[in-house]
Amino acid sequence: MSQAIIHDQGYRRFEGERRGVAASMWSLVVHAIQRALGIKRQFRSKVMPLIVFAIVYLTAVIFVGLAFFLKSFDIGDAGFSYGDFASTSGFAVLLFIAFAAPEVICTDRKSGMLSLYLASPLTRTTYLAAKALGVFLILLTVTLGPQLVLLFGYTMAGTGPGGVDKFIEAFVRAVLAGSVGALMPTALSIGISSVTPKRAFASAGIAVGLLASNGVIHGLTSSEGADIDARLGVLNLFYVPIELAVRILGERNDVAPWNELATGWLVLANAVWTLIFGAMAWFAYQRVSVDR
Amino acid sequence: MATPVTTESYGPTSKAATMAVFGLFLRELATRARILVLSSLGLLMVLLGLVARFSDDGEEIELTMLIALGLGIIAPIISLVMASATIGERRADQSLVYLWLRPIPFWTIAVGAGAAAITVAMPIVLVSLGLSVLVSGEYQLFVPALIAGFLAVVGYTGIFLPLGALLKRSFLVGLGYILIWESLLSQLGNFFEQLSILSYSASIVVNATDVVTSSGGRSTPSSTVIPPLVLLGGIAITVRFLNRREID
Amino acid sequence: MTDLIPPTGEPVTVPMVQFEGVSKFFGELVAVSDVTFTIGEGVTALLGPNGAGKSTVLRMLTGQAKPSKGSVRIFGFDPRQDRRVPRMIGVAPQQEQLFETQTAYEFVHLAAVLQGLDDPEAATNKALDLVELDIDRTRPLSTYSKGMRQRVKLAQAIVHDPWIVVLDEPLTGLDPRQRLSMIGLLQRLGDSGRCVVVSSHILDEVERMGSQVLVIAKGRLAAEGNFHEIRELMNDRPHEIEIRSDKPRRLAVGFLDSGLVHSVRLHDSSVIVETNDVVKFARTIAPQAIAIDASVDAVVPLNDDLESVFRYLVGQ
Amino acid sequence: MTAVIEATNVAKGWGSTHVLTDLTFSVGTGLTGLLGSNGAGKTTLIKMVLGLHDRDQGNLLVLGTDPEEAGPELRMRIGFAPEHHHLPEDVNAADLVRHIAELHGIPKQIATERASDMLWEVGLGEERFRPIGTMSTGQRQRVKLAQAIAHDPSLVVLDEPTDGLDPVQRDEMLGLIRRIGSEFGIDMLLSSHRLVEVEQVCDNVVIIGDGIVKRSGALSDLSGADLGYIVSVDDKSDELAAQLRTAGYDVNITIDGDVLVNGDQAALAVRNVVATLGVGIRRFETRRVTLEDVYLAEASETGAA
Repeated sequence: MSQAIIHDQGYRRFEGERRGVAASMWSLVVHAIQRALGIKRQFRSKVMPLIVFAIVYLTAVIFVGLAFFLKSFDIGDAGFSYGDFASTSGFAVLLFIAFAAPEVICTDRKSGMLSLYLASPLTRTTYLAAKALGVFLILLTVTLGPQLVLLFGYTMAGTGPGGVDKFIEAFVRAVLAGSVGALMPTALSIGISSVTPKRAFASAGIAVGLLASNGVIHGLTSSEGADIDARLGVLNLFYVPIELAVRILGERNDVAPWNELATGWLVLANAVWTLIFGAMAWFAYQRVSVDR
Repeated sequence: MATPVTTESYGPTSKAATMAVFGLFLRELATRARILVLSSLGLLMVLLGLVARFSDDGEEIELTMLIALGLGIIAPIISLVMASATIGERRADQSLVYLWLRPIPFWTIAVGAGAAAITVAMPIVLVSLGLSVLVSGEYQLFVPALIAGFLAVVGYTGIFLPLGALLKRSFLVGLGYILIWESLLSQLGNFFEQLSILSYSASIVVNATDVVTSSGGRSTPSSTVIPPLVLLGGIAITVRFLNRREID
Repeated sequence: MTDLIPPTGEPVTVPMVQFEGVSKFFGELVAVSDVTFTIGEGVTALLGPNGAGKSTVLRMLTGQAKPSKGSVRIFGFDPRQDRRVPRMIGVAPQQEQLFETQTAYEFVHLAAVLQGLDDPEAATNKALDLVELDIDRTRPLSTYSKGMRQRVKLAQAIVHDPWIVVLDEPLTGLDPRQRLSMIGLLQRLGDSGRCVVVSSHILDEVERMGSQVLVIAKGRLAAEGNFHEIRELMNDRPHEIEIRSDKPRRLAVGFLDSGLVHSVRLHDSSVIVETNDVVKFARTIAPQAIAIDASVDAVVPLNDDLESVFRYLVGQ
Repeated sequence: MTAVIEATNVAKGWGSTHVLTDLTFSVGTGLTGLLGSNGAGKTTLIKMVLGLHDRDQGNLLVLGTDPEEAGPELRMRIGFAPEHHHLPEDVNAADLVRHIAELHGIPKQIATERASDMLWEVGLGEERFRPIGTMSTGQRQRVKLAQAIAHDPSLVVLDEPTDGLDPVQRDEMLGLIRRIGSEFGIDMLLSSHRLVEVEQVCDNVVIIGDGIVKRSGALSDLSGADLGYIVSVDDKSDELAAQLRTAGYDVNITIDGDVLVNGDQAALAVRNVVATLGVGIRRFETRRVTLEDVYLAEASETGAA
């Protein structure tokens, strides 16, 4: 029989070493991703990400399945190429763009979390940077993830790139294209979300903004008989990142204005839009008051 | 000792009450940010007029854009933003009590709010539709576009005013209504089409041209009468809400 | 009771506020259960723990909420049906939101207009002066602090000089000085024949108002009336009084002999007695002390304050 | 002993309005109450302590560091509970507290343990997995307190921690704060409008007004001075006052009708006069300077609201 002990249940000090600001930022990144994907939240919050995942990953899996069945098929001819996928999954990705940033940005202002965050080791800038990284990673799950599924699937089906060096090249292209597909939309959605604490307004603003600029620019540049400069395409907020991703994948959309627009303009457009919306968010957050 | 209370003491005249409510909401709605954002939406409409101008089928293109974008998206979204931000917003932030607890009939609140929403939404919608037509050069569409825009704002306000009062997520529901009900279900056939504001406003412009389209199909008289009736119905529902519901 | 003059006919005497068997259910949840009371002129404090149903009672009083059972009458009118009732009452609700784009002046002025006042400008200025709000006419309410909002809420509630003023937690967010002036203002309103109903958690301040109280606990009415009188009624709960003296032991013996005291606790320089007849006992302290040449350095009732009464009534 | 917060000639304003003009004070260990009228600049001061506002001039040291220069590192060791009750509705208390602890540099597993510990400490052990949206004001205040202490800070700043609580909840909260301050050895800065409350739990106070420090120091030094006796009788208080006055005592009558006596052997005189008059003593005690007296004296000197 051992000696009887009554343990002290009092306050315990934390004697360990505190992690640095970088770790604080990373835990905010993880938190943002969990929040947007509905992890640790009720089922209601999981519906939206599940639908989007279902659309993009199921499509990718079906493409791969077809490749297995029709051993001889040429993915390019069949319209199943990496670039084709990037273009057609654009609308599912748009759902995510319109939903993710408002979910992780606007709610903090409405729910009072922002005042707790700013009283933590984060600053306005590091807070925003962590949130942006979170949104970027969330978008990567739908811009890069399915591409990798395609790449590995096609390779296993025997229709993928032949040889290790080709595979590595395709892999690098997929990563680059996925990142490009997520980068400018991250800036845009965070920029728009930073001006309102209302999630619905931000989501509507992003969706309407993307769709409307796509509609108008597409309408302007593709209407027959109209003689409009292809460079107007850089104003198509929705398609500018997608088209650049498609080109990184080694393909190109063969419709106006893209068939006439040089890749340099696309790179520039992506960079400039990213900077503009990034600056918009940064300035908005330097000024936002945290009474709540 | 207190002096007696008389039961004659009552509130302001209905006109004064309506005007005061109208003035309040007008100022709340007409913020620079809101007008700028919504006007930029209208600017798209004007830019699309350019497309029509440079096309061979100018009239058909402008007509389609008037219906699909102008009457189908811009007018309802602007009406939604305005109408749901009146009573609905005040209910959501619990400040509605400062109107509800006044000795005024409830209809003055509903009418004042509806009038303010229409007053702010109307110029943005009419200017963008009108400018679009002028830019496109299809001048014969000018007057019908204005009338259609007017009726669209009136009708949509009639829907979104009570929607805002009744529902918490009125903005999202309203957006869903515009994008799903009005745009998709109304293409399911004649019966469903009658249930969309768009079919009435679109008919005004369609009936003014010889173009054959899938939109429209309502007669001009019914198109003129139904949207105002919808507004009246919407106000009635709002009054009923104010009468029956509990106010925070 | 106040006289009410109908447009034609003789004045009738009606209670200002009357609750008759009022219950309120939210689904299965009983928020307020079978409550009956009347409130007349003067300040009445509505007390109770959080979640006990205070706000629900106030919202039924103003007509914002509908009783599930029973009737609420304001000067005999049903506040859910009769649009004249808002003319008779002024309400400052608990929520902080106002019409945020307006200035304080515009907000109160709108209230004055909607009340149908003949001179809304004068009424607005008067109300803003009464609540001691030095207004900046260009500053929107969205920039106002909690304490300023409280005063704006009060101003819009009294701008039409109503007979009944209902205030839900008007003291929170005020600093000590503002609280004192708010209490003074409420007392003056009560003294002028208005019926002022205040819910508050700040019991020491309510006690200062020396008001009538209405205690709600667990959805039911636990007590009503002057709180000193309520205290007197609580016979099953003896008064505890601490008497500090240089001879506590001998004093204690004397008190026990008097028969008014049924227990004493001795400390180094004080004695704590329990008595049910506090009035009689209070008169024996000084003579007892003189009889044995003991000093009386302090006489402190230990459970007579509103807070003790409140704790006892709400059973916590 | 090093000061927890040390301010020297701190000034801060926006544009032409000077909220704080010249603030000099030093806060030692223990619980410190921060008092001041609305708009006196309490919030501004708290934000400067947290390193969220830059000051216009002066020196400020918090836990020995300048918040302006090392804000993030300093905030690692500070806990903060804001005044507002807004918290994310659909997050459960344990997740929120753990998240905030992680942000303050606590490794994930330890943060999870500590979040659970702290929620038990504040009395929310059984509710720790409930969404905050379903919690009452009292429970939210406790969640706010738990998230402020979960990362074992050296200094905790609480802004109106008892706002919206009923008397029973308030006492429990004050008990918690007192316990955390003394037992846990965490220094605290507590802003409050309830002077009684500050008197109950704090060791030191800082009173600010008109942009400067009006009074600061140990609570025991500021209040407690003897003002004589206060007597409340059930009848004839006028006669009591008159007789005491005749006997040569300094007598005043308060607004509540109580008699304030000062002078040599006053207690004895009161005992005798009360016995002669045959009235009952409701209350009789020494009247000491309260924090409210100190506060109101400072406020009325300037007449500022």
